[in-house]
Amino acid sequence: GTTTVFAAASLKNAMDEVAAAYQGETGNQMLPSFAGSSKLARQIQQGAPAQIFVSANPGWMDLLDQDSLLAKDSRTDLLLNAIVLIAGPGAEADLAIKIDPQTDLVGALHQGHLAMALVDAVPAGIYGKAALTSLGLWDGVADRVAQADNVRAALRLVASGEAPLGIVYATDAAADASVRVLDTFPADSHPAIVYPAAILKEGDSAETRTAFGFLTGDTARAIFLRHGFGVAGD
Amino acid sequence: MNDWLGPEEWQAVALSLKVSFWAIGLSLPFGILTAYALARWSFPGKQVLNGVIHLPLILPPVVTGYLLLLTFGRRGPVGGWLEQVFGLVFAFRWTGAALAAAIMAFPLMVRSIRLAIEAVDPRLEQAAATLGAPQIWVFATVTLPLILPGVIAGAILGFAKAMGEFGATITFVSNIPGQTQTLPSAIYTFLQVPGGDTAALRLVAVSVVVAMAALTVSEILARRAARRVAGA
Amino acid sequence: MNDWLGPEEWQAVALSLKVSFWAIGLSLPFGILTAYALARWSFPGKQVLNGVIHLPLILPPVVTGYLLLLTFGRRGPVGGWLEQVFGLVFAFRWTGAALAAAIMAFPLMVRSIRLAIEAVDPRLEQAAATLGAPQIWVFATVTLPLILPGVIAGAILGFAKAMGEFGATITFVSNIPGQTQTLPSAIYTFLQVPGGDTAALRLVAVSVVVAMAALTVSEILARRAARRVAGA
Amino acid sequence: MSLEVDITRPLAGFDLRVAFEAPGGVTALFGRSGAGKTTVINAIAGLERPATGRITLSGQTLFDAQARVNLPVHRRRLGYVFQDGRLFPHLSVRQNLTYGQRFAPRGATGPGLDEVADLLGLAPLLDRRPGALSGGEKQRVAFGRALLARPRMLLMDEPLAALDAALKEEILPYLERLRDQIGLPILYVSHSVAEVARLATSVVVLDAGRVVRAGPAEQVLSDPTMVRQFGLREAGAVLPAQITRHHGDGLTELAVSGGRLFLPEMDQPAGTHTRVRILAHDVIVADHAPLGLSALNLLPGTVVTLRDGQGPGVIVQIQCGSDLLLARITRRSAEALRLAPGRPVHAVIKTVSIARTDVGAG
Amino acid sequence: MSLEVDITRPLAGFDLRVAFEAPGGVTALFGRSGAGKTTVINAIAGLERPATGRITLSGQTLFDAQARVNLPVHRRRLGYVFQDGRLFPHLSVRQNLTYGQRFAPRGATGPGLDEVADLLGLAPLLDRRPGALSGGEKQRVAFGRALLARPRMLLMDEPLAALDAALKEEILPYLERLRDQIGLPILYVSHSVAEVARLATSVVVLDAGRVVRAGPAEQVLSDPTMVRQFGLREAGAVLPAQITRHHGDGLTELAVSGGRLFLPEMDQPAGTHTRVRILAHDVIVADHAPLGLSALNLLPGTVVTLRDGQGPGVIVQIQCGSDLLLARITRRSAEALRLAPGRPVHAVIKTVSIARTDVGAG
Ligand SMILES: Nc1ncnc2c1ncn2[C@@H]1O[C@H](COP(=O)(O)OP(=O)(O)OP(=O)(O)O)[C@@H](O)[C@H]1O
Ligand SMILES: Nc1ncnc2c1ncn2[C@@H]1O[C@H](COP(=O)(O)OP(=O)(O)OP(=O)(O)O)[C@@H](O)[C@H]1O
Ligand SMILES: [Mg+2]
Ligand SMILES: [Mg+2]
Repeated sequence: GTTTVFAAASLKNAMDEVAAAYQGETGNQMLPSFAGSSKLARQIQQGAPAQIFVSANPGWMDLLDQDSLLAKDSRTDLLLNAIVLIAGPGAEADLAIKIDPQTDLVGALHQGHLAMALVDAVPAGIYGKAALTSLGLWDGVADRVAQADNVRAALRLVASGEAPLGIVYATDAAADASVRVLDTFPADSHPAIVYPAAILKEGDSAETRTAFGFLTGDTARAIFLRHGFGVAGD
Repeated sequence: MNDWLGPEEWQAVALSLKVSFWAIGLSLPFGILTAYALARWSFPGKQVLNGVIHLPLILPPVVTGYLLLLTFGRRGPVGGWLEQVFGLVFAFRWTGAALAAAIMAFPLMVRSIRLAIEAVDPRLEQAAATLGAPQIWVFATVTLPLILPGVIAGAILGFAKAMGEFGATITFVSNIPGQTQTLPSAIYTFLQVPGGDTAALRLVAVSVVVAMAALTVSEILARRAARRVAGA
Repeated sequence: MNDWLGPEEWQAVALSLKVSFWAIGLSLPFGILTAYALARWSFPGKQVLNGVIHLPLILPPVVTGYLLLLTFGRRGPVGGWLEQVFGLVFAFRWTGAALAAAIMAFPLMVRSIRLAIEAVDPRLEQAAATLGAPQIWVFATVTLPLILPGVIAGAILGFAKAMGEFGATITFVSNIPGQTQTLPSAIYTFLQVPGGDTAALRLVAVSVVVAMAALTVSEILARRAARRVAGA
Repeated sequence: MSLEVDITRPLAGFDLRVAFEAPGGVTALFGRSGAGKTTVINAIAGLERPATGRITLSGQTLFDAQARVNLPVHRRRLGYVFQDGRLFPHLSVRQNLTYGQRFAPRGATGPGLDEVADLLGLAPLLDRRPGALSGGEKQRVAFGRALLARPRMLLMDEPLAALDAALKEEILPYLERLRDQIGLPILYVSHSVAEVARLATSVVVLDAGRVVRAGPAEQVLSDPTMVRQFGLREAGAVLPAQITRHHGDGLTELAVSGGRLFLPEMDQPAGTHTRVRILAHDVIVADHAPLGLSALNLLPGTVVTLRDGQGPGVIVQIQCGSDLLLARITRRSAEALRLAPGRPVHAVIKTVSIARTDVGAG
Repeated sequence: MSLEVDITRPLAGFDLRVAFEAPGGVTALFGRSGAGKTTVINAIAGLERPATGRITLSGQTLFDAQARVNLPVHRRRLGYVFQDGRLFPHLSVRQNLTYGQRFAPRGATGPGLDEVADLLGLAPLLDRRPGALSGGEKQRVAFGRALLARPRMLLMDEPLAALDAALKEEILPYLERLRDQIGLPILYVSHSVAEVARLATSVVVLDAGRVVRAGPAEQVLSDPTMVRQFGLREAGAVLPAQITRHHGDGLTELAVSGGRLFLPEMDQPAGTHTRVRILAHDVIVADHAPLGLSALNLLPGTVVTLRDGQGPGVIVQIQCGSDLLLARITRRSAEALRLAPGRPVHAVIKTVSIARTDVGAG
């Protein structure tokens, strides 16, 4: 059989590996469909033929929960992530910044822009804004923030040098050699960055349970870790 | 070559071709009809029809995708009815991708064809009528051959659009490899992850090659059709 | 009305209008020139030019946006040069949004205009030449008036596309409220968050109204231009 | 077969208001440029909609503003040869010619493609496209196309204007045959009085959107008050005649009411009734029967009226038998010959002055 | 001002190969439908590119295949009246007419808009669009438009075919004036021998893409071997003449080499040199000077040749003074009069037979 997993786009590399491992182990297929969490959630609301949903933020999962579309008790926080401040070729080469309420972000930008994902819409952006706000830095940089439609685009802005600094997931930053991480935002400066996973009520079956178990199991956990994610419960 | 693209990527290429082909093939007659109606008839609600056709161009594709999802989804009013009555399912099938592509390409197709129709000298159609030809025959034997370059242009423009369509498609039918993952969705997915850029570039190259081939063929066809009209 | 949309949303509406207006206004002459070249001249690399123009239609908008970023960004070869020589900056400015919109709309514009040019009877242009008019004057006084419906159609199609353009724009110039946050970016933003649907719908309504108005005006203009040609 | 037209069509700067009847045969619609000929013919074909009025063909209503009848163009089955050709540019000459064939009712007879192509000299052009034809060639294709659709009536808008004299000479007899043998009624727009005189059985004269004269061709063409419409040079009389003999030297002898005429050889057998048009300026008036002249035709008669024209000319109406002949001569000659109503004279007409174009089948 | 053309242009199924010279004045390009007239005129205008050859106008090379010269159309300044009108549909009649004005060189003179509009009867139509014109009206606008561009030469492709006789009569003298007073050379394509005879100073006869005869109008038109080209009915001679007197009764007396002629009143003053075309079928041959005839013109002469035509006709060439007159009579008459070379005869010609169309300025 085949298990369709709706997963946030940023999980592609890791999920592809997990799916391959799953097939190797069970002979069954795990078919991931990657898109923005908001799209996937709405599709699930419209009866998408998916069995498992991995969201990039809890909000959409909450919504499905309210609509009673999740299989009972299946929801779990699958992954953790962190956001980091990165610098690219557009910033001074020896720039070093520690994130605290005194940080002179605006000065470090040199009239340039701070690349983030959409601060009101995309999880990475929401987390970033929350962190900056709690550190009291948001108002200073608000009008220097360039919001990309996803975190990869924000990363690309920094990597290409168009924006000197950016705020992205640690996982993305780690995989791109042309940017360097200046600092990680303190975990308490923003809500926990979790990727909840759940079985969908309509897709609940023994096989789905198996697949879900694999997803939350040790093999998958190792893969996720290798891709830089934190794993809940660690 | 087989090493160059993975099987999933080949699947995406094949699916995109299939989707675009059916999207344009099936919507072309409607496109011609609509263009003809807009160019030659006057009827109440003509402006509204014209507006509705252009909507997919105006709205962000995501919005079109959502509207499709709400309407043609399994739980949507039209989608549910179609499934019950005809067993025709769009949601999360390649057929849905074709529907999305067709709707996104429709305004481009209609505009091209309509312009061509408006350029046909109605006096030639009159001449055909005086020879006893009923309107439908006049259309098939005079109007249609004369607008052929426009129809070809419209179809290819539509095909190109369908090949590149992404926003509405991924919103409507998701991004399930082998089922609804078209070339642009695959490109999108690669762009979302670290290290996916080269894979994305490969797919971009494929779509450029396919579209350029279609374009070249269309130019040749259109030129041939135009030369026929010019005589010699 | 002012209560209905927030100030930021009004800003987005105004910005989208501004961006689309300049995008189409400035690219229209190039569109006409390109269409004319493709329709009437033959030169080496014509097929390549034709292909390049169609690329934005074929490629996922994100890719186009990214290519724009690499080319016209401050560190891009063209962008850097333009900044140094003309002080013209696209990156993170509304000018960049206009550039993106213009490039995305260009193939639609060119196709419309080209079809119209191909429908002009070259014998009329010949007649003008025998009266002593140089080619450029013939173009301005004979060809251009005759293709006006096509130009209007192309411009409005382009305008509609520019109003709805999102993918390339946000990739190229991001979303900076008041500077580069266009209507579609705003709509997209609302759609990303649970419960943002009604706000998105309001903006969709605005963009539909604007585009329909443009469409209606264009229909009237095109019909008037066509009637002039038909005589009476 | 009779066409009745009674319509109005007001345009800015031009107001059309015509009523006439085309009783079968060839009806010529004659009038100056801008008189409204094309407008009338378009209304009959159904291409323009009159404001008010009726058009009927053999009892069938084609258009009736009051009864809201407006038969669609393609159901009228009127073959239209347009003033501006209107060939289908994407079809070959052959395909243009045969376009209407499939819509011809099964019973309809008429010439076939080969016959028409031969007649019109189109055989070598059949595989060309209209873009590669000369002006005259296009017009011939348009004519053949209308004919092959087997229409109930032909509408021809200056069909021969673009053709050279020799081609006209070849096509005119064919139109006569259509009229006489096939009985195809034709509404024929022309500027050429010669063509009209040769072909038309009826003539409708239009002027500025009004019918100024309508009636049988002989009457209208011989009407001295119409001289201005047709032009002085084209004034003349049309005489009914009957072929009596074919002579060995290539002359045909005809009987007219006032005597006999020698004409260049005609095809029709002795006994055939025909019409002869004698232009006023081709008639010489003599006060006696002259001898030693190359002119073969002498008709004795009596002067009926003298009408002064503009300039130095006088139109003399001469009663020859039961027919009226028109002669245009100088006032000086009229005075020298002391012409006055009642004076007996001889009309001298050269045989070769009566061109083949001026002799029409009955 | 002289135009020299020597070009080839092979097309599928039609091979054009012409060389001729248009020495100024009006050169008529005469030929049957499909002979290649439009092709030649297009090549001169620069709208079609000959395969090989040269075209020069008053020494300026317009086209030279070998030297790779091909002057762009708009720099040739040749006014072209197209066979198919080609009015600008989006411009008013006025705008169509004045389209070329701004490109006329400063020094160029010629008639103004008002004059042209009056002449062509376009004044009431100036604000219409071409779509609202009749066929003849369109053609008149096309003529006016070419004229107002002040060209160095006019190319006219059957410009009068769509016009009625009365309009032709109004426009022809105007063309004569262009030729004589303004000295504008004209290349004139026409099927009408009458028009050609009236206007042309030179004639080039085309047949199937070849020049079969070219030369001064009098010679070509009076050439009995060309009868077949022009059609029997149009055979005739063109005589140089000089106006000697205007009589009170509306007649004008002219001197020709063989005697005097009376013609309907002419505008030109006594002394003017002009040309008179006398159609062969309008000439009666008498073996004595007849009396009591309404025909005023008697020219004594001697028979030069007799040529059998087709049918019952004979073409008699008569030496009248230094000119050759053609007469077309029946063989029967020729025998009755015992006509033979050397026999003295009288040519009888009606004054009114010589239509105004057949009298041309110098
Ligand atoms: N749309 C229009 N509006 C105003 N006047 C018009 C319109 N169409 C035609 N006319 C006028 O109507 C008159 C009759 O036109 P029509 O074409 O019937 O003439 P015609 O007799 O066929 O002339 P021709 O012999 O020159 O072809 C003309 O004076 C023309 O200017
Ligand atoms: N593109 C072409 N290919 C082949 N033959 C052509 C082409 N264009 C024209 N012809 C032929 O060339 C010949 C001359 O055409 P042209 O138009 O010069 O004739 P014309 O003398 O102007 O005739 P008309 O008096 O009928 O207008 C015609 O026989 C025509 O069929
Ligand atoms: Mg007409
Ligand atoms: Mg021609």
